[in-house]
Amino acid sequence: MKKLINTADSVVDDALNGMAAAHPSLRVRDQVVYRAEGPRRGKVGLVSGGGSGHEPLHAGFVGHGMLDAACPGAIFTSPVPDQIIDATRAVNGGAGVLHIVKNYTGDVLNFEMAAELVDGVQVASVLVDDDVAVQDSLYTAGRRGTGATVFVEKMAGALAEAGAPLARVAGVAGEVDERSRSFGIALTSCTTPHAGKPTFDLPESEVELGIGIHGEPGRARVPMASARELAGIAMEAIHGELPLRGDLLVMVNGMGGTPLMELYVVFAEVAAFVKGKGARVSRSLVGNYVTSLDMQGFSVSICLLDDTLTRLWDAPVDTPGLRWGR
Amino acid sequence: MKKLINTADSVVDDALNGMAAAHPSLRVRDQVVYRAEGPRRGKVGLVSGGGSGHEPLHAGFVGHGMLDAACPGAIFTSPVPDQIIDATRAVNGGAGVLHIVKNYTGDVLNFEMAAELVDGVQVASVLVDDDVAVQDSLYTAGRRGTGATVFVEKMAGALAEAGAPLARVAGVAGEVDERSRSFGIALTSCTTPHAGKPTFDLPESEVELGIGIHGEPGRARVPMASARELAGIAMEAIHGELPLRGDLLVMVNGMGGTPLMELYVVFAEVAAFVKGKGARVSRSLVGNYVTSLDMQGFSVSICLLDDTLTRLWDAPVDTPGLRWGR
Amino acid sequence: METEVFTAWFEEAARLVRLDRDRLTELDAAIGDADHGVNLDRGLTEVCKALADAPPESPSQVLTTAGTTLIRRVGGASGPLYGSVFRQLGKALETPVTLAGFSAAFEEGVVAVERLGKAALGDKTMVDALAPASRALALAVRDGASVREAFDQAARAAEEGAKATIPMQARKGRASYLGERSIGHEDPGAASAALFMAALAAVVE
Amino acid sequence: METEVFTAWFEEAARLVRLDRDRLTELDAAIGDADHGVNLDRGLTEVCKALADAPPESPSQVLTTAGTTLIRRVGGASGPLYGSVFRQLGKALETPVTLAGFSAAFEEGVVAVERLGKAALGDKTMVDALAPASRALALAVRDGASVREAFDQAARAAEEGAKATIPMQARKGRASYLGERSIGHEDPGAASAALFMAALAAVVE
Ligand SMILES: Nc1ncnc2c1ncn2[C@@H]1O[C@H](COP(=O)(O)OP(=O)(O)O)[C@@H](O)[C@H]1O
Ligand SMILES: Nc1ncnc2c1ncn2[C@@H]1O[C@H](COP(=O)(O)OP(=O)(O)O)[C@@H](O)[C@H]1O
Ligand SMILES: [Mg+2]
Ligand SMILES: [Mg+2]
Ligand SMILES: [Mg+2]
Ligand SMILES: [Mg+2]
Repeated sequence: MKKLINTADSVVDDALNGMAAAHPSLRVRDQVVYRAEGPRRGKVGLVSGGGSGHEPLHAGFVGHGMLDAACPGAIFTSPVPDQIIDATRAVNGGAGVLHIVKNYTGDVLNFEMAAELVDGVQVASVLVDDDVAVQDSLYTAGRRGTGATVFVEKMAGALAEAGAPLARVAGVAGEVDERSRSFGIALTSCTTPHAGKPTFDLPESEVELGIGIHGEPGRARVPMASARELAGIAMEAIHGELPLRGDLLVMVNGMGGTPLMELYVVFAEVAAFVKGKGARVSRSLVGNYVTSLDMQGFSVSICLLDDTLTRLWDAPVDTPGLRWGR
Repeated sequence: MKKLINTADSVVDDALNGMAAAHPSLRVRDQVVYRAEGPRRGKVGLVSGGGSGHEPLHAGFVGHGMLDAACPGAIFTSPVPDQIIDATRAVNGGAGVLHIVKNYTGDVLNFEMAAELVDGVQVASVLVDDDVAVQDSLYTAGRRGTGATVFVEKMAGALAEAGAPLARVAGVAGEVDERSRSFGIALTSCTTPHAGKPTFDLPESEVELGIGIHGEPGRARVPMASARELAGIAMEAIHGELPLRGDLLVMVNGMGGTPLMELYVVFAEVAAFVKGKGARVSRSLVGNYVTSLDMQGFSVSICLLDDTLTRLWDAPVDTPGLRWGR
Repeated sequence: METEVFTAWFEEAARLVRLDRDRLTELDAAIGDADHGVNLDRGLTEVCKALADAPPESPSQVLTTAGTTLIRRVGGASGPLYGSVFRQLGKALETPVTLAGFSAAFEEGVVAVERLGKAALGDKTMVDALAPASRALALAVRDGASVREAFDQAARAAEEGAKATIPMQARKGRASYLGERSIGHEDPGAASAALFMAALAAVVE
Repeated sequence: METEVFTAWFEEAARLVRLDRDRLTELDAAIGDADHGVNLDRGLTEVCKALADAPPESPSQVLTTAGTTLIRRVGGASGPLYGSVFRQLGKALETPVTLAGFSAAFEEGVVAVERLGKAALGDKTMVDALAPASRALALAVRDGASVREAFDQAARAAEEGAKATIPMQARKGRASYLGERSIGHEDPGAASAALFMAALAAVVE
């Protein structure tokens, strides 16, 4: 394994220092990333967080029109309650705080503990669970939170920025999650700095279907295929749970080690599939947004837009990872 | 080799279709990427281009405040004169066209031929040659054009958008190039779709110093080292040719297969080096901007800013690869 | 059982986890995200530091300090889960500590995890090692076994419980995403739970 | 020499380059960017298509069509460079084509590349294969050799010239970035130039 790091133990802090140095709009304190300008009186605060290794998620989405604070944990390990408590207190502008939590046991437990322990702040929380690779049943921890987290953070952020009350922001955040689904395919495993070798072995001839964003192996393995076939597999899986119709927000997300050129090749196939179903690509994102360290592969995330959600998506955003309108 | 492609022969066209599908602000015609709205009367047109495989460069920088057209060649192969001629004619708003050419024999020859053959359009051209890994001597083809291309395209684009005449735009473009230097380090080789295997072999224990953006091997090989040491090597190489002073624009660029987290780790070291030299990081970019397919590694590019260049950098830009201010 | 025994328990657990850190991480790589060994190693190092910095006065304090530190430093699923085992155990433990008292308090700790994680025996989690250990302790108490025998039996039960997770299909936590592909691998949390019980058996000898 | 011979030349060159495509690309991988074989293969396929679509009337037309097609379809350094060799050769070639006339025109083509690429003998480029070939042709003409002998000697000279680039340090093109590390590898463009000359020798037999 070759990585641009100093030590496996310092990588998260070193990267946070780099973010602080690169983005004057951010402040890093006690492993929490904040907007430099601090909370705005009367605005609902948005706090998210999760294991590191998914950059730009979450810290790269802190800024105007999106998050107020992000709590990065160790690599692939959810943050601890202390971070979440600090963040929740710090971003509270008096209108309460929304916790945006990806549906993983660790994230859920730590955010729940924090929500119980923080007092004097009104806290609501939304669970993101968009990954159709996992059946949502009694026999699993439920669908994982992956790409749709970007949609939820962006749209809830826009609504909070517009001054909506906590209940409304939480409600729309939940709605965005319900209207979104994702599916991911890996060409290679990621390698965590501590483990130093690939989390799973994947031969040159095969790909892993329905992978998570922590190097969890997927549900199945199939022979390597063309971009068209792989995009088709992902889209059928999504279409099966979320029949495509009307205006769509479509994200083709890179897992971290896949070049942009290949993501555009995939996007062309995804767009063709959408057209074939009589739906329409109304908004799109192509690039690395919810990554899994150096994994090669992609995920597709789709949200069924309506006028409100489209307006919220188009609203100005100014973060290191997502920026337009200002 | 596993890549998200359909065929090695179709990858460039497939990716262009994806770009067109993802970005309504772009039009793709005869392997040239244009702004959808077409040329603006009286505005100097900016045309760049080069081999594909460096995405988002160049096509990702077509849009308001930056390029008017980009000519993507085959992978790592400069475009042909026909593309450049079409682009030059199409973007001419009557004020002439600037060719932004990276200094490689192929790019230079094809742009030169195009400039000779296109008639009725006033053409100026700027050569980008910022890579300090190559000595600029009689015994080489001269310094390569790499990361500084982004700086030149952005600042010249802002000036053209502001209505400056061709001579002025070309002059400032040249100035930006003169005030910029870059250095790149690879942890792995890239793999071209046609070759199907790494362009060069690099053992787990070594890194390649002073690599180009086409998988050209570098000038030397050294044992793998910490992010601090590798950033130091790159910065010393740059500082040796461009003594760091005053306000700097600093880009830590990923080669395509390196996760953002690692780029931030490198940025922290680069920022510390800059501080140590008594200079200041005034503006920065961290991410994949001038890539080399799936290569793992980074390059640092630095430009000595002055008030004019800072204003041009801050001016609104709206392209798939770079966006702010609108 | 004196306060020192409980401090020694976590020092020994930290030592065993450090030794087995890579094995735990590899177990987690197979059906999770390859961080369990790293997480626990980090957490137990912090626990030992906390216990050294402010030596607790009572067994109960050792356990609540350990539990709180794990919650504050580990993160992930195992941080809150192990944290609540030890916090609950500490809360319920009365001084002087008798074997019967420990057994009853330990059962409360296990129940706390089951509640927090909504996990039951057979879900392929740490519960599959902790619950059998608790049961073994209770039986040992009933049979009037010595402290040493009791903890030996608890350690053996935890170890067997961990191994018994191999054929199970995970229904909780990250491994559940794998569905049937989770079968055939030992659960990392169950494996680390067995280390905790082994550490306890070691320090009472 | 008739028009058909020149059309056959490019068909044979296309065949040889296709056969050696991977070798050329590997030579380019060692000191360049691993695309030379792919570039020329693409270009010569287009040349053959162009020659088939609109069969030229004269040798000169075959060569200018080939040169123009290479410029329009190849890109990179080799597209314009090979393109100008053949375009210049075509411009200078008079019908009926005699060996002496071809030799003189070919020399003009080589000079065109040297000028465009600012490359001289010893810079480790295609010039190191093309110039010796041109010289061999001139000598053959002087010595009254047959067309067949002349092109055999030109092919041999090009092949030797290509091999002679191995110990050279590149001063032009991408390979020059490598400095001393360019020593020890055959220049891909010189290697492909040798294929062009071999193809010519083959079709006049
Ligand atoms: N719902 C749950 N109830 C009980 N134990 C659980 C639950 N979910 C996970 N675990 C335990 O946690 C272990 C994983 O811990 P760890 O890898 O540190 O956290 P994460 O899964 O967040 O990476 C599993 O092996 C399992 O024993
Ligand atoms: N300045 C030059 N003069 C003559 N020939 C050159 C020059 N630069 C490059 N070449 C030739 O071009 C070959 C490389 O061609 P190719 O790989 O197709 O283009 P690129 O280098 O743009 O990838 C080199 O091997 C060399 O023979
Ligand atoms: Mg984890
Ligand atoms: Mg090339
Ligand atoms: Mg884990
Ligand atoms: Mg080449």
